[in-house]
Amino acid sequence: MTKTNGSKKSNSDLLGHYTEMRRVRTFEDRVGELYLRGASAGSMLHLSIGEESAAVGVCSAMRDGDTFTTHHRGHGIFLARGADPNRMMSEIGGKATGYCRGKGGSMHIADMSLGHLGANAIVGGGIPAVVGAALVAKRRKTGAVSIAFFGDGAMQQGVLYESMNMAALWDLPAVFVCINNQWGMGTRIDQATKSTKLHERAQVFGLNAETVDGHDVLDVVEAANRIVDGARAGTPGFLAIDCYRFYGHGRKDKSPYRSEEEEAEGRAKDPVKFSRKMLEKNGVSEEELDALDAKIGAEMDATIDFTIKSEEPALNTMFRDVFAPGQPEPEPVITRIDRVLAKE
Amino acid sequence: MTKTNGSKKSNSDLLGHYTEMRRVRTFEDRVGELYLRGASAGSMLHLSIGEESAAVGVCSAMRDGDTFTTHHRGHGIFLARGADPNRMMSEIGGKATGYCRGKGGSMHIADMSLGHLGANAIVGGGIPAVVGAALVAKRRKTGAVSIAFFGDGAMQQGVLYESMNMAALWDLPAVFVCINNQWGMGTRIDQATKSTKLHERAQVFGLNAETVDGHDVLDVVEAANRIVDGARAGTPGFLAIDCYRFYGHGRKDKSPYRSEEEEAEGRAKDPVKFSRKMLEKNGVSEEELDALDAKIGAEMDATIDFTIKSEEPALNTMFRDVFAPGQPEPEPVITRIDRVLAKE
Amino acid sequence: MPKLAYRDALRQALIDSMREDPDIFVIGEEVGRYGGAYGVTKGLIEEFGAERLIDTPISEPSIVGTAVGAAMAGMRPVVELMYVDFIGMTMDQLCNQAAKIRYMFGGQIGVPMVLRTQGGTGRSAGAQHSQSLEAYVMHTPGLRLAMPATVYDAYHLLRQALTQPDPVVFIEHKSLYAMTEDVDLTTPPPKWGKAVVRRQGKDLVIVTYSRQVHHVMKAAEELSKVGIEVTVIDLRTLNPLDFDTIRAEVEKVGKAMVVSEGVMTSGVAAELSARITEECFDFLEEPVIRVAGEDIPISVSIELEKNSVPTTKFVVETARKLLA
Amino acid sequence: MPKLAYRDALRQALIDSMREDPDIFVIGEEVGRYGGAYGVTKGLIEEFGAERLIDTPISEPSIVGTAVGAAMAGMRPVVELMYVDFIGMTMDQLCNQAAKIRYMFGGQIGVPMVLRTQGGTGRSAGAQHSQSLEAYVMHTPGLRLAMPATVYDAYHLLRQALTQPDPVVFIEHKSLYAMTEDVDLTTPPPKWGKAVVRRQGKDLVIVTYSRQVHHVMKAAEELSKVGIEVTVIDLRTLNPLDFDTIRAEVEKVGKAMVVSEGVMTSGVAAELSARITEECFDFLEEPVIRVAGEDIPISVSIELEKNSVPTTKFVVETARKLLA
Ligand SMILES: Cc1ncc(C[n+]2csc(CCOP(=O)(O)OP(=O)(O)O)c2C)c(N)n1
Ligand SMILES: Cc1ncc(C[n+]2csc(CCOP(=O)(O)OP(=O)(O)O)c2C)c(N)n1
Ligand SMILES: [Mg+2]
Ligand SMILES: [Mg+2]
Repeated sequence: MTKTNGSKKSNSDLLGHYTEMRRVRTFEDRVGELYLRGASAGSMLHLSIGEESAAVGVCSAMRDGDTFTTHHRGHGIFLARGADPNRMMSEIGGKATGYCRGKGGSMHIADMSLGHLGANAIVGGGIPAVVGAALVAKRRKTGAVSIAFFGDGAMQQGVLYESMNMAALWDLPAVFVCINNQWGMGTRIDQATKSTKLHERAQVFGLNAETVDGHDVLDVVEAANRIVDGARAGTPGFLAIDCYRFYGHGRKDKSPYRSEEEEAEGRAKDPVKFSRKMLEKNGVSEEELDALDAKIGAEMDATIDFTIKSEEPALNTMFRDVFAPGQPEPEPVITRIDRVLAKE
Repeated sequence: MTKTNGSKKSNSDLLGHYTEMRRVRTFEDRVGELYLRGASAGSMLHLSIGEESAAVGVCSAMRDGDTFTTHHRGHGIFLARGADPNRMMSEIGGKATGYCRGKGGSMHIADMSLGHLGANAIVGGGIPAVVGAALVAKRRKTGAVSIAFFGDGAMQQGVLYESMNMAALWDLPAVFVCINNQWGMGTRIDQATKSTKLHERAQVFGLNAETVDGHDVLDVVEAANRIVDGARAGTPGFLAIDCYRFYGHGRKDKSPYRSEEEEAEGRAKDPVKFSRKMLEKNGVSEEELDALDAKIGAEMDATIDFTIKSEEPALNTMFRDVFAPGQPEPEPVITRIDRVLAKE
Repeated sequence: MPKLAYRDALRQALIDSMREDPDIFVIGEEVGRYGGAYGVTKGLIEEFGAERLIDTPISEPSIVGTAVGAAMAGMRPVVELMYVDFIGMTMDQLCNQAAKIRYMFGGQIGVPMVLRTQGGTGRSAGAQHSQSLEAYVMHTPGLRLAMPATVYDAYHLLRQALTQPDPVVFIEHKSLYAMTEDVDLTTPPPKWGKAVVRRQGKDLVIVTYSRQVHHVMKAAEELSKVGIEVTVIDLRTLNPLDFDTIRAEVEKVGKAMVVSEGVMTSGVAAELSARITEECFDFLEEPVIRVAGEDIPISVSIELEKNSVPTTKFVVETARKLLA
Repeated sequence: MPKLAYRDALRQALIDSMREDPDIFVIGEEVGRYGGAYGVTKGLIEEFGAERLIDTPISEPSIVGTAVGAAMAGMRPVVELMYVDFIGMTMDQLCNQAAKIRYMFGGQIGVPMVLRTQGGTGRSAGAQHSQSLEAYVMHTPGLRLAMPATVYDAYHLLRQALTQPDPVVFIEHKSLYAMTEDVDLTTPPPKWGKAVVRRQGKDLVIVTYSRQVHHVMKAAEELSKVGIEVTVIDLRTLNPLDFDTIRAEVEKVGKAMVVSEGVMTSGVAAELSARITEECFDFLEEPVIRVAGEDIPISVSIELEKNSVPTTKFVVETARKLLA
């Protein structure tokens, strides 16, 4: 992704964003499929369908060298930032070819070469790391920002306020992005807090803070560029992006706790459909878009084959990477027991 | 303490507040003395000199049945709420006659009969307990409030925001009182945060929130009554009380990190002196006030004798109160070893 | 006898205790409307209402702290911590506050709360959702610790935990929720703090708890086929620890193994091993063998996960080697 | 040889390492202007500036998390956690993040940070400021753990910790800061992870670490007067654990005691006892004796505090009983 100029006028930008969003959407569809085929390792798969504009919009403001962390619903962000969908899918499948060699899975995917400091299965767990990464960026004058992505649920984790306070105190190039899909598992945002104007909670700590509606990716692009640019210039930022979690919390959750009307209303704000309509209105043909979608479909189909064909990690990799290469590996229980029994 | 009407006009109220503040001031002086005489158990003694109006002002809004927790600098609050200074001092001395039988000390003093759910040596550690106590008060319709007292340093602990959010979400009779003495150890409030309008951080979570200058105890009384009454009526509150930590962080700290000018300026806002001057202006004679001060001096002198004469806790109390009465005590290491060796 | 699932026994225990004691309430993420991430509190909100099934924001430190305050104020909160892996953010409230309040305050008051949570492997949930962290709890004075292995114990231990005067950490196992048993809950349970001998044998004593009871029982069956008879002790609670039962059995047999899913180093198995050696030294023909989780994080890969903790096969093989 | 205090040796180690490695910075409460609650970083801000001695708000979870991020971004943070007792609020960042990142991410990156903190009794600081919580750390895969007992080791272990590729928890003892030693820091140190035999004897091996080394050394002197000769092993690091040294000494002598200030149950002493028994069973004439902290919180009362953890007297008496 390269940085856009944030203008609503550019059709080619929009096409780029649409493509990215469609890739996320299709990838997530395939994740569900992998799961249904019993080939996903993790029992916990959180799809970002409905949140594509957040991922694509914010990533549009990022540059080489920027770093970020994500929450448990981070596939879309990573993909929008340039991940290899094969290695993503096979990581989700717990395979040796995955980004983390099958150890991390969906909730612990990471890629240092893209600045992805890691997804996190702890709500709020990845937030303070960006303060550290931003500190280093500032110290080394790299011009980089560090961005924490998290959900509306994490707005109720104390560590967020500590981190925002530190970022503000030290004028760090850090950005806190709340993807407000309205739900944290079965809890609607207004059941978790009385304070639903989320950006106010960042403002009060001294951050540049905004809320943007995620329906139109171009709005997100604009807001994200403003906030990220501000952070690069030394004022940490916060951006809440309103969207909707189209499906259940996890792949299996049927969301019985919310109404069909609400879901219909939420899904009506589909950022992928919306940008497609915009493109059509601006004169891109249906055929062209269908062809693009089909190409993406094929690309993402291939990730499933890739995953299924990939090897499981070898059993002896189990003891690897607890400590750095060159350090002795932890001794397996069996070795210890055998030594004990050998003495007899 | 009974509830005042919060009017600035009543001289007898002011005399009452003055008396309480003077008692706190004198008690704290004696704590320092105990320490210098080597008779205090704890190495960590945090005096609330300069903060008397916060203790007395907020306690003036409390009623029987209300509960509270304090931070590590909580002597004044407890005293203003009606503590027995002898049992306080002997607890600080680690003696068997103390509130906690010498186990708790200055930072872990508590008294259930006065609703004191405990001082805390963990910055922010006592904050969420008031959410629980307020929850119970609301459930049982007791009309009680629960108040967390803490310092400006705790404004940077995440647990505070979680607790305020929960209190607001559930409309609890909880109050969060920040005694802003400008310093947390060697860190001035503006070195800990860019967001020094502390009450804004509570407002944004949906609390009734104010900042009041602690110079005039009557102002604190008024503000505290407003906030506490609001909480009783179901809107949790937050009150920041501006004051100054007259001396070091602990008894030994000489505060080399701040200037004499600053200290002089801070100490000029002495709430005890100010209220005495007000009383004099209102016609109370110097002699009367001197006599009152002397009486308080004698009362507090006695706490030192009481403490020095008090017994150390018996060694066998060591294993008591880990679990409830009637439960077996943890087995001492020596008993375990002796049993092992007896087998030989 | 009705077939009952572990999950449903836990729910029944909550229902029965909540009916008896109006001061009990449940507080945690998704405990009310959602019915709990593992379904333990499903439907409870209908009987007991939102006042007694309190859905919280995702604020673990403050949830536990709220329970501490509510317990001090006279009620009996049951916190559901969705995963024991999140205990890290609550350990100040749990270990510095709940565990120490009675002691620090000279016995003035206790903190009768129950922290229900679940741990262990088996769902390929990765390094931050699969741990067995009971050793942190067992090492903290002032906390009780229960870890039921059976449906019957799930019910009765939770019932008993809800009468304790002190904080109880109650760790369920994520792989047991769907397990069913033919169970008569009306049979009177062993006293709180008592271990149960699940099987008697003359060759080896295996001390274990939680899900590993099942691995070990299966191992014992297999071993029996080759003529090795194993005594299996299910501890049920790690605090109180029923050492009398362990001692009695180990002294009879002279060989002991401990099996724990938690990481081996400085874990529960270490404590059990050290104590057995201390108290039964003259009776031991062999060193106590520790079978425990590997000293590594848990992978999401299904194969790696499975082999990171004791398996039935591993227990069988180790027992055979020991008795060879 | 110059007389140096433990506190000053630590400071010197920071200075020397920070001069060598511009990526090292210190971050924590009061580490800069104030110079550290126990004075370890006093004056450092003058040489290294506020950029490398970062005073933080009182936000422990986020401080540790910040260090994790900075380490991943290529620097080498040294967190000062004022008291190990505050580790409870940081255990998510320490144990779920720092400790597991290399593993979860398949070896892509490590977290070379040092978390300096201090623990133990001796200042009548009460239940929340006097604990010995190293067992939590030792039980967590992915963390290194160093606990220096001497001035020399305070210097060299910290120097070595600051070259480790993985997160190191470095626990100082609050009662040792003022202790001085005649010490030549230029003598080459033992390798990281090696234990040191501080005294050789034929009658009993005592394995210990941190402040208890001094209690045990004093005990050994007293015991020597009554003809009992003790080998004293100072572990220096608990992870890596130098079991080879322990094994070699225990096999020579046949009797072992472990001494730890941490609470006995499920603590470090349990691990050491279990391992010694496992690895040296045939050499052991007596069960390994565990001397450790009582299973209780620490009181502020000076007498209760002192007797809550092993004393020299207790070690002497126990050794005499063992060898009677
Ligand atoms: C510390 C912690 N608490 C609870 C959970 C369980 N949990 C996982 S996701 C989730 C909801 C998160 O909601 P939100 O932050 O809005 O993210 P979303 O799932 O909507 O993307 C919860 C409660 C967790 N993983 N970590
Ligand atoms: C969690 C925690 N972090 C750090 C400390 C060490 N400490 C004790 S008091 C204090 C400063 C607190 O400042 P503030 O909250 O303003 O209270 P004050 O001392 O000014 O009354 C610090 C850092 C602690 N006790 N607990
Ligand atoms: Mg959400
Ligand atoms: Mg302060």
